[in-house]
Amino acid sequence: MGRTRILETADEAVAGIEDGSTVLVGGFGLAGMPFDLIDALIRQGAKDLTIVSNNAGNGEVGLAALLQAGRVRRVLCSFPRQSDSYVFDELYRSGRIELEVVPQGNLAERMRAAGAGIGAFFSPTAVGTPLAEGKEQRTIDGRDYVLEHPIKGDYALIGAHRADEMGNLVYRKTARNFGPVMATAASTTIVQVGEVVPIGSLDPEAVVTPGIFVDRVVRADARHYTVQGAR
Amino acid sequence: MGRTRILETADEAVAGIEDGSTVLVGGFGLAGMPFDLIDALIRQGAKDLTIVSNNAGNGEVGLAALLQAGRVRRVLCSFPRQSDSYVFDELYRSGRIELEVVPQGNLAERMRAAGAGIGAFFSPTAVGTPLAEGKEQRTIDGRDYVLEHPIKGDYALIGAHRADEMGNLVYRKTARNFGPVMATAASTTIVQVGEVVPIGSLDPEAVVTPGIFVDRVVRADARHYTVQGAR
Amino acid sequence: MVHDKPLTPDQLAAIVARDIPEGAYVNLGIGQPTKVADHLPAGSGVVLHTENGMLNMGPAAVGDDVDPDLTNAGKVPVTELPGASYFHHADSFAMMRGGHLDVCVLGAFQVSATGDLANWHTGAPDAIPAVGGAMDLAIGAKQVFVMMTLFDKKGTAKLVPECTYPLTGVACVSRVYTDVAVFDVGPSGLSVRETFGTTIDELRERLYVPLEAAAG
Amino acid sequence: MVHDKPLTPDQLAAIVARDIPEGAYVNLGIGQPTKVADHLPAGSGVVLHTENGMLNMGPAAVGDDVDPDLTNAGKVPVTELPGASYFHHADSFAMMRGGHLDVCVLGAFQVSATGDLANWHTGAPDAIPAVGGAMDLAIGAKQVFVMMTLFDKKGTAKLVPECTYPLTGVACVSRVYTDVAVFDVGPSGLSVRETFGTTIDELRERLYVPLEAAAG
Repeated sequence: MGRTRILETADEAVAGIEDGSTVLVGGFGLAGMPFDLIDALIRQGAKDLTIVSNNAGNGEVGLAALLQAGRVRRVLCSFPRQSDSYVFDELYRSGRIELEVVPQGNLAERMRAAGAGIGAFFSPTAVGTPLAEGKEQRTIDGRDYVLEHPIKGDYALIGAHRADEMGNLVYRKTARNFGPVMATAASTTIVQVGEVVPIGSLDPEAVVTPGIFVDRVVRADARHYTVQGAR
Repeated sequence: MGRTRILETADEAVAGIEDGSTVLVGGFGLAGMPFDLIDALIRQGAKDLTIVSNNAGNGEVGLAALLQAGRVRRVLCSFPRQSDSYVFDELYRSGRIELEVVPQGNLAERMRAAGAGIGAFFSPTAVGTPLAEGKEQRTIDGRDYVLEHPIKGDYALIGAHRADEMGNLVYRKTARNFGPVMATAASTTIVQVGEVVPIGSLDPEAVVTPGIFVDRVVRADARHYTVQGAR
Repeated sequence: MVHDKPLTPDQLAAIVARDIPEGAYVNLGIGQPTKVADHLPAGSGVVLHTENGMLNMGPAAVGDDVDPDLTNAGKVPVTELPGASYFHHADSFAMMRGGHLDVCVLGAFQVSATGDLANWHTGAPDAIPAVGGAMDLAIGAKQVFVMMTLFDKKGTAKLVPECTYPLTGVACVSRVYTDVAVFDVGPSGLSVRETFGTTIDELRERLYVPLEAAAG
Repeated sequence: MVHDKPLTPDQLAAIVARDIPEGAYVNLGIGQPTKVADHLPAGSGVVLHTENGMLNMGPAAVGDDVDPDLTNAGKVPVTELPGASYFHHADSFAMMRGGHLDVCVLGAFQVSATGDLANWHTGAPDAIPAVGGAMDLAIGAKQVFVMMTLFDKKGTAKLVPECTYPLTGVACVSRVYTDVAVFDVGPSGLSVRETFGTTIDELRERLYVPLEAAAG
């Protein structure tokens, strides 16, 4: 049913990601980060990547490891600087990585727009701040807005709790974060889940990401790192 | 917890709706239509209303009864004409009601924008058609779009399946339709549900409308009318 | 199966069903397109979307299976297949507008040589305008298939140089399935993929649009 | 309780908590504002939002309650209260941007006399810019409360005629809670609601902004 493929290994799941791709990477800090997919992407070797993610890596795992491997040309994120973002910090200060800082809500809404076929939208966030400089502004009904454009991914790598064999997804607690939005915003969405269950096992009322948004699924044990840092 | 009030009667639930209000009314045809709230609104007497709903009433129940009572000045909907929309048809042909036809997806997205604080958005729907006439157009990345503005309600009347005592809502099957969007788009959201359950009874992962969007809840038996008409 | 006569509505539905890729996500418009579901082969893996908020919709409900909370976009009671999911209208139309559906099958009053679609309004001055999801569907899939008779009851062609009825969408139709021929709408114009009981030359005589034979 | 000395951080948190209406939906920013939760009275019915996708967040998790899938916006493990709900980031920020939260409590580097907020960047040229949800929070509630000391360690006022640090939001702050006074930001300027161990006249001497006494 549908066209979601359930794969055996994370390496199969990330096959074909081209150099220069824009990759949306789920997770808020470490919660919901698709560690196995990122590790497989490092092995796969794609380089010159643009990464869209809320943060720019913690410690030396997950996204930080991808950055450390020198595969990332550019990062769009809301909060690169954290107590343990030293890998990113070093790359940035030495001019080896580009950064576009996007307010967290605009980041989510711009990806939502990409997935929803919206050409652009007027957001009240960041009006009058340095992050609105150079952007079109408009007053609508007495309030000021900035025009924001979609962020579309070639690939999304996200983590979820369970998938059924059609690719329907449910998440767990605040690890849901960017996953459902990124799944809609990428041409190819690749998901690692804790469990793959038979079709009919998920409550149709509680499916968060319908399988239409999911191209590849691989099961992987959750790896948890609790890091307390600034957002 | 929160500020949702659980009320005993539909009459209490619709108290205070002013003449001239814009009221978002849930339901797709009859599925999800909040019959008890509409009947109470008829008794309550508010007039000169602007109604936003997908259809303009079926038979002589629900929305059709409100129209028949002469309380509605203007309707925004996607599909007024149905096999059993004779109440609306008669009012429209005799010039006693105004109509703005909005494509169904733009109707949903414009309410979503109202609820999400988006000032306006570029939609590809209706480009080059009579429904885009007079609207601002723009080509973005080679595709044409029409600028659409939010539709905000003073009140939303919607139906849901269950509410907990904080106003968290779940829906049932395709009766979900416009409910979750309208709940976000109105200053005051009033909900009729089949059942009110204690706090903690709903799965936090499966709540569709969080209680923050819900002002008043009343329990009412579902009334079902199966009408087969054109959409 | 070789068809050497104009197709019946059921035969036409079967031809459309044949061309829907395995595992595709598909929205079938109200009316004739609904019939396509009956002709999808077992195991096609096709998943039906209904814009009122559901994926993996099943066949029409009968008897005790009728549930007023479960209808399709035509408000006809339907059923739910395993693996279904429900979502609200903004999410449902975001799914369409965002280009996530593979195929949408629609009826039409007219289709132009460049793929413009007219299917919501006859332009009659006394008609009550009603668009529903027609304009969203027209731009809401990777491929938009139209199903219609090639001529109306008076013999007037519905595949036209330019639509005379009010448009539903511009350059949005990818393929036109009719009772006598199937047309691809491409950047260089219309090409005929197959004919049923007619020939390209006969079609050229009756239509006011340039026609190529499809390559391959 | 009468405070005749500057407030400790905990006393300030208690004052803010006192002013949050019963049943309000509230987002508490990272740092000092988090403390406000500890001072909300039992039965206040206040529901906490965390912008990483949750309503009815509970206190910080300790011991076996720590769940890496359940954190607040500061990425600190927290707990879930009965009646909680989870949602994705676009829905969470739509909830804020759409004005559905009653109160947001934020820290600040500077607040201007017209309610401009600076709390994300010191303007230092070598700083790595990082905004997180600060700009969304600044415009994301019916009322935005700022909590800060009125003066920095060098004695420079943080309530200023115009912010010198890069802005987070324009005219977005409704009230400023400090260790020595609480200020309302209104259309006609700043008014002093209460003072702790100081007087309006003393404040007028140390600040470069016009101050009114609050009415009533």
